[in-house]
Amino acid sequence: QSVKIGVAAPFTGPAASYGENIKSGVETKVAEINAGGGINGTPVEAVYFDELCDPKEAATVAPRIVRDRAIVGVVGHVCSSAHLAALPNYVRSGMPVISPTATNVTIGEQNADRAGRVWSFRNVYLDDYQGQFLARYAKEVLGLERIAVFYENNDYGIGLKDAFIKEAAAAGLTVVGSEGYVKGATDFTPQLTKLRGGNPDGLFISGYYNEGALIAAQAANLGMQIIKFGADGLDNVDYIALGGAAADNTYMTVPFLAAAAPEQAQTFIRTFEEKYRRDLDWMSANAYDAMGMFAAAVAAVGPDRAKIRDYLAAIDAPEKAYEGITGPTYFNAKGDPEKMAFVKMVKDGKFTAAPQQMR
Amino acid sequence: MLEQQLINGLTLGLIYALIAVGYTMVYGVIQLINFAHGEIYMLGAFFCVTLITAAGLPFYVAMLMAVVCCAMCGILLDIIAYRPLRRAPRLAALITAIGMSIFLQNLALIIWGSRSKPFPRTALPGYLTEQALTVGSVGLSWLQLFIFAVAIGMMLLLYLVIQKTRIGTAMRALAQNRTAAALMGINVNRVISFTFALGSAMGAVAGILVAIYYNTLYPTMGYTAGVKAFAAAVLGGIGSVPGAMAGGVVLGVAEALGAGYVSSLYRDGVAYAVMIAVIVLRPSGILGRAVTDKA
Amino acid sequence: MLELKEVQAFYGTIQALKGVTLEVNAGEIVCLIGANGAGKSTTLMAISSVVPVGGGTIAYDGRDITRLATDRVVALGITQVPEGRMIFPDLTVLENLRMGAYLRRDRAALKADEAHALDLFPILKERRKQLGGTLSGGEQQMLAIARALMARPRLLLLDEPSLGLAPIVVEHIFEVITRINTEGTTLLLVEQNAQMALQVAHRGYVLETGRVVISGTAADLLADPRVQEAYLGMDMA
Amino acid sequence: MTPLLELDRISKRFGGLHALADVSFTVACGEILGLIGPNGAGKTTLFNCISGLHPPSSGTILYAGSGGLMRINGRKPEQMTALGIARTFQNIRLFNSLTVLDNVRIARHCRTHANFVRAVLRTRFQRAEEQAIVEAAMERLRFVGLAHHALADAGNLAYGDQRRLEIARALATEPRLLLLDEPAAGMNPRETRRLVDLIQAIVATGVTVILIEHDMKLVMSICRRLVVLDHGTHIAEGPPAAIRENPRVIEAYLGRGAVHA
Amino acid sequence: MVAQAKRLLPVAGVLLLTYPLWPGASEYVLHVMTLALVYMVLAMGLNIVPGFCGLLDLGYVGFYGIGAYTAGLLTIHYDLSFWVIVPLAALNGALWGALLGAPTLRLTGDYFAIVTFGFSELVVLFLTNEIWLTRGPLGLPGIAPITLNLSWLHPQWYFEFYGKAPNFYLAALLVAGVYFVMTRLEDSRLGRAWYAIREDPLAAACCGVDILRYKVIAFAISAAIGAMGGCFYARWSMFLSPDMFKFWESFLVLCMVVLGGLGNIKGALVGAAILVCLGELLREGLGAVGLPPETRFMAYGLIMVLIMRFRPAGLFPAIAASGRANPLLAALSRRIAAGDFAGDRGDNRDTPA
Ligand SMILES: Nc1ncnc2c1ncn2[C@@H]1O[C@H](COP(=O)(O)OP(=O)(O)OP(=O)(O)O)[C@@H](O)[C@H]1O
Ligand SMILES: Nc1ncnc2c1ncn2[C@@H]1O[C@H](COP(=O)(O)OP(=O)(O)OP(=O)(O)O)[C@@H](O)[C@H]1O
Ligand SMILES: [Mg+2]
Ligand SMILES: [Mg+2]
Repeated sequence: QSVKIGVAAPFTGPAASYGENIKSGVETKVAEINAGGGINGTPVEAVYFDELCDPKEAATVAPRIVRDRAIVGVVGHVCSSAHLAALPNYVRSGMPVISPTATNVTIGEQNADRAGRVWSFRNVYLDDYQGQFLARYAKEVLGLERIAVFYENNDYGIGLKDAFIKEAAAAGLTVVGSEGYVKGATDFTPQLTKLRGGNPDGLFISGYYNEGALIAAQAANLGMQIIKFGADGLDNVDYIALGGAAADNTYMTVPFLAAAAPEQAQTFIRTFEEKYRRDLDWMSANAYDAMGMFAAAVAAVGPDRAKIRDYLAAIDAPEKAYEGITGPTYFNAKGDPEKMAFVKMVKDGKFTAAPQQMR
Repeated sequence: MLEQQLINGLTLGLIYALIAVGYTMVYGVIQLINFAHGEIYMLGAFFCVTLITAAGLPFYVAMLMAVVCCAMCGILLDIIAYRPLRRAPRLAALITAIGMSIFLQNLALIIWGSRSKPFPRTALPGYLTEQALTVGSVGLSWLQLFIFAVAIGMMLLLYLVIQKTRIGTAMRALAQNRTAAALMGINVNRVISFTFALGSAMGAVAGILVAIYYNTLYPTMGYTAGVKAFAAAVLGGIGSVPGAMAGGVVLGVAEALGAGYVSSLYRDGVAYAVMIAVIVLRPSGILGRAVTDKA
Repeated sequence: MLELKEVQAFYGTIQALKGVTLEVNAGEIVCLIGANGAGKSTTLMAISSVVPVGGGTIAYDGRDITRLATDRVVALGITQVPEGRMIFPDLTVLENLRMGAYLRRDRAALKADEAHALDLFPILKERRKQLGGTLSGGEQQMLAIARALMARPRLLLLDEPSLGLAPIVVEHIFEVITRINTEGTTLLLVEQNAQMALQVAHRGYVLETGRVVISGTAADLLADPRVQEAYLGMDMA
Repeated sequence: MTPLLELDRISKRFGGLHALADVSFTVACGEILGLIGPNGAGKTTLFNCISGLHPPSSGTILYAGSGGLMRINGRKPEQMTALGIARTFQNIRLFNSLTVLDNVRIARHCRTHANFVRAVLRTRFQRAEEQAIVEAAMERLRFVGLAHHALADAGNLAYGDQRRLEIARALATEPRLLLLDEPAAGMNPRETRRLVDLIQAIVATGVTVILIEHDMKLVMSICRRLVVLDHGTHIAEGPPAAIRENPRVIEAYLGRGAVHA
Repeated sequence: MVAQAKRLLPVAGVLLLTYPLWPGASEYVLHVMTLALVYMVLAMGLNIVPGFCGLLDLGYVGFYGIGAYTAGLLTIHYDLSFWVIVPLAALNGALWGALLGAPTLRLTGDYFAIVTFGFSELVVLFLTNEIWLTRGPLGLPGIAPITLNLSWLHPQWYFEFYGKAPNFYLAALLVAGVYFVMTRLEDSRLGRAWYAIREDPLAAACCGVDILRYKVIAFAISAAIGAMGGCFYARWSMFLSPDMFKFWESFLVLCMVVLGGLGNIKGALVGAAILVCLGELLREGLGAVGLPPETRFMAYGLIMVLIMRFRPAGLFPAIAASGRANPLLAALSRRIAAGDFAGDRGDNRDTPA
């Protein structure tokens, strides 16, 4: 017998690469636990469910996961909309979930059952936290004045952008233009051409690394040699691979910095990079930690969904925080995380810690 | 800014046109909307990159070989999937096309993984990565010029093939009455295979150009491009090669202008709205001929 | 020259030919008559390999062509003017004619043949730039015949050439038929207008529900009371 | 003689081609008018104009309605059908994958009324109407001799039967004017004879018929009056005997051989 | 084989209807079955346009989306009852269907297809971008489940369709209703007019059918049914996002219709059931034989190709099924078999009608 944890993510379709990230994080953690003799002697098994980041698929997968009594927790979903669609199932049938990536603010309002018990947690920052953080960082640390905003037209991009624009106004930044794009787009020149007209000195890319890299590259082609910054969505080696030289001078908030990471993280990073032959990304790191939290919960209260939920809900203060590789994490009453952000940048084709961090 | 947007739109439009031509040709000959065409386009890019990175071939050689491979894939696709359905209802072939498209896309996903890949810049001839000219704020890169030249050249070539050569006339004849064409001594299957090969080759070229231009390729790239190109083909008058070209350019420019002046979020919306408007006003597309239904 | 032995053909489960045996000798005009649905067109289509042969053999110049692809059959010199004309509607009259000569390589002679074909049917000359699909029924029929002649066939299969044509054109077409025959082309002719067909033909076959029921020289058939009653309409008011 | 249809200088152009040029003639109630002319003369085009498929480029079509002659150009085919103008097609156009009965039932469309709501609720009205439709359709099928094939697929009928089904379908619209476009094409003499009987029976019920046909024996035997078109123009009109002798008609259409036929 | 399957179908259907009552009934299976029912509604609705009228419609999901969002928004903002929303959503769908159809139904073949496709993309863009109304990509969470409030009759009669089984039965009811309407339309003056248009529009016009009008009616009814499906879906899933109404869904529903047999109502039901179950079976089955989840859609595509290869006309190809159950025709067929009309075969035409 083994302890089963469900992993719901897109493994096919346009968002499949995010699923791959999640899978590698989870796989590493599972291997690590099992190598250490499992949880109190029982091996852990991750069961993967493909949901294409599609709400309808997610809503179908959810009861499928719930049906398997051996599954005591779910790491997922990746996309907020899929998460929201699956949520009613988890809440109704009492299944604890930790999403390593779903950042939409609304989730915190939909995740409690009628008794007020929260079933869905996440160890990723919310959109508004990062958005606000970035606005202040741009003004105070980077010293920017005129910002062009380019956002992906999905929950993540919009949430982030809205928070940023709001805070930017408060911090005294000028937003010279705000343009959107859809997932999977490859041509951003029209929007960039338009943004260029506002003479920005900074470009806020509110989206993910795939498109972000192309945006950086196409901006460079249009002669926009400006500072780019974004949130954790940009944090992936592919950003540099796809963006090439244009990726330089990009700042991004990340949940953890290898340099600032605790000792246990260093081993993890090494194992990960050896196994997958690429730099660690935050999605994998968060997934690794989410899996870790479940492991800790099962170790403490046994493989019981309700008890695991109670265990997770009880991690509600800094002193009770779970010490993962992404730093200490604890949840507020809505199941949302309280974590701090680090800033990382691309310099000479490599990720390094930004010279100046901000509290 | 308008000039820049027009150039951007034109580049995009010519690429759409190149893909659309493949749709239009196959449609013209066997009245099939070959939805798997977008996947051939994707395969073109992946073959090319794989040949460069894995086999270490120089760019032009890799490109040529990728195009040839795709042409063969097109022929295979026809033989395996569509030929058995020649006499079947049209929609059966359409569903088969969709099925093949899903199959190929997911096959690519398994072979190459889902991550976006960059195009190996270092393999490109140096000039392709440079800016050709900059007038004021308007820039035009060598790459864009290369795309213009290749796309327009290929389409001219294709037009000549269809209008002037024997096999081109055979394609047209076949399109109108397959039995009659056979009775003229035309080897129907061979001409259809030729059509697929030619269309797929154009698609592959487009895929490679896109991969260079945007410096990215991923297994699902065929879907959006395929859908847009299909729209372009219909917009131009489906079955008409010059029409596909016109449709592609109109769609590309509409998209760029839409993103630039209307709303970047409605960029596709503007393209589709223009398309609907054109078709409603000209029910047989820009260059399509009206169907005369003789009583 | 052409020999069919017990040829059978099916459309799905329907058997359209139940064993047709007939032969065409070089230089002849052979006429095939029969009621609607007797299988006349199917016989021609089986010869041209458009309809697959389900049994029996077809030999041409002693060579078995039963399973040859349509374009190979055409290459051997067997051309068909199919029922319903099958004009290419979006090609011009001239282009249609040129399609007829698809397999020919002798460019020089083509021009002459083209002129010759247009001389046979002057109306086509007037319409040569018009699209095939916009021609009237009769014009299309003439175009179909002209197109087939462009292939310089040795054996021409004609399926109801007089269908829907004005009397003057019918007359003309039968003249043309005799003319091409005397110029050396062998013809297998399917006709509803049995009266006229038998007048130009050397021999004839009567087909009924997929079988040959009567055969003989044209004169014999014209005199046969069964033929007269059913196909010649002697007692027409 | 009361006119049913009056054509006044009808012209039809396709691009540069004058398919019809100033064609005028009158059709009387209850007659069989033969429309002949060389291929491409514009006969079918004229039918298309009258039945509303291709509105004429100029000229007037007058049709006897309830209040005397009225101008009907530019009306749509279904309106023409409702007025009582029905037609058959030169190249048979049946609803091939439907049954013979359904082909005729569809033609009852313009004489019936049941709508969406009634169809869903199957009201008494709707059921009665359905019954009536089947009866009317069967009556037409018996009339043309196809009743025993009522439930066969139309596409599977023998050629001659398909032609007669087209006529039955046209009759089911309760026409006052029936346009027959080469009904005997591709028929053998025996079938043609049955067709002649059929057409005469139709006229006997009071339907006016315009007949396009290249079978001169047929035309000459059943039409009292012929109109001859050539190159879109009206070149002759009159009784068969006169037309047969008309040199212009002989030259353009009949040919020398036919004079003695 | 198919004939046997046909006879077994109703039995299987009834058995499946009792599924929620079985001991050990799984929520997951119920969810999938309910989803299949939703798609059955959609497939029957779409079937009208390509199946009955012969027009390729690639934008059906647009109406589905319109219905779903109409329901979602009306529930969230006005808290209307499901039973009020259904007709409203259907009306809204029909309205859009007619608005889109009227100018575009003149178009022939694939031009029409591409316009419908463009329309559905515009709908998705609208849903995505008009954040003030639809919350755009953030989705519309927290839609209340369906309730049946009869407390004005009896204070205890308040019922909430929460959980799987009640929704399953509601969906089944919806399917039954649509099926009933479709079969009645199929064998009616309206249905025959549609068939005529499918077979030969020109000949249909000459038979007195106002082609444009009947096309618009077909399109509107089809849209209304799509919207109804969307309406149920919204209240059942309790969450909407524009991603749910992508082009792919149109394809999927079209595949169901073609797979079942174009123009065949039962076929649409079977097609929907097969494609929905296929996806799930592959999810389970491929995992069981040790294939990674990535192969699922590859197999899905391949199976679609194979089905079309061996049954190109769909599983139930009967097209002219119009009213085989109709007693009028049954009587007629008996009379023909009895040789009642044999006498009319001949040339006796002395008694004209
Ligand atoms: N495509 C087809 N599918 C099914 N049955 C067919 C098809 N074509 C012909 N048939 C059937 O095959 C038989 C022979 O048809 P064929 O066309 O050869 O007759 P025909 O002698 O040429 O008649 P006609 O004088 O009408 O041209 C008929 O019963 C016909 O119904
Ligand atoms: N839709 C159209 N577009 C262009 N030209 C047309 C069209 N319909 C008919 N024509 C032309 O109009 C002329 C008259 O055609 P029509 O079909 O009326 O001839 P017809 O008298 O019926 O001849 P037939 O006896 O051969 O059927 C022809 O030259 C034809 O090419
Ligand atoms: Mg025939
Ligand atoms: Mg005509």
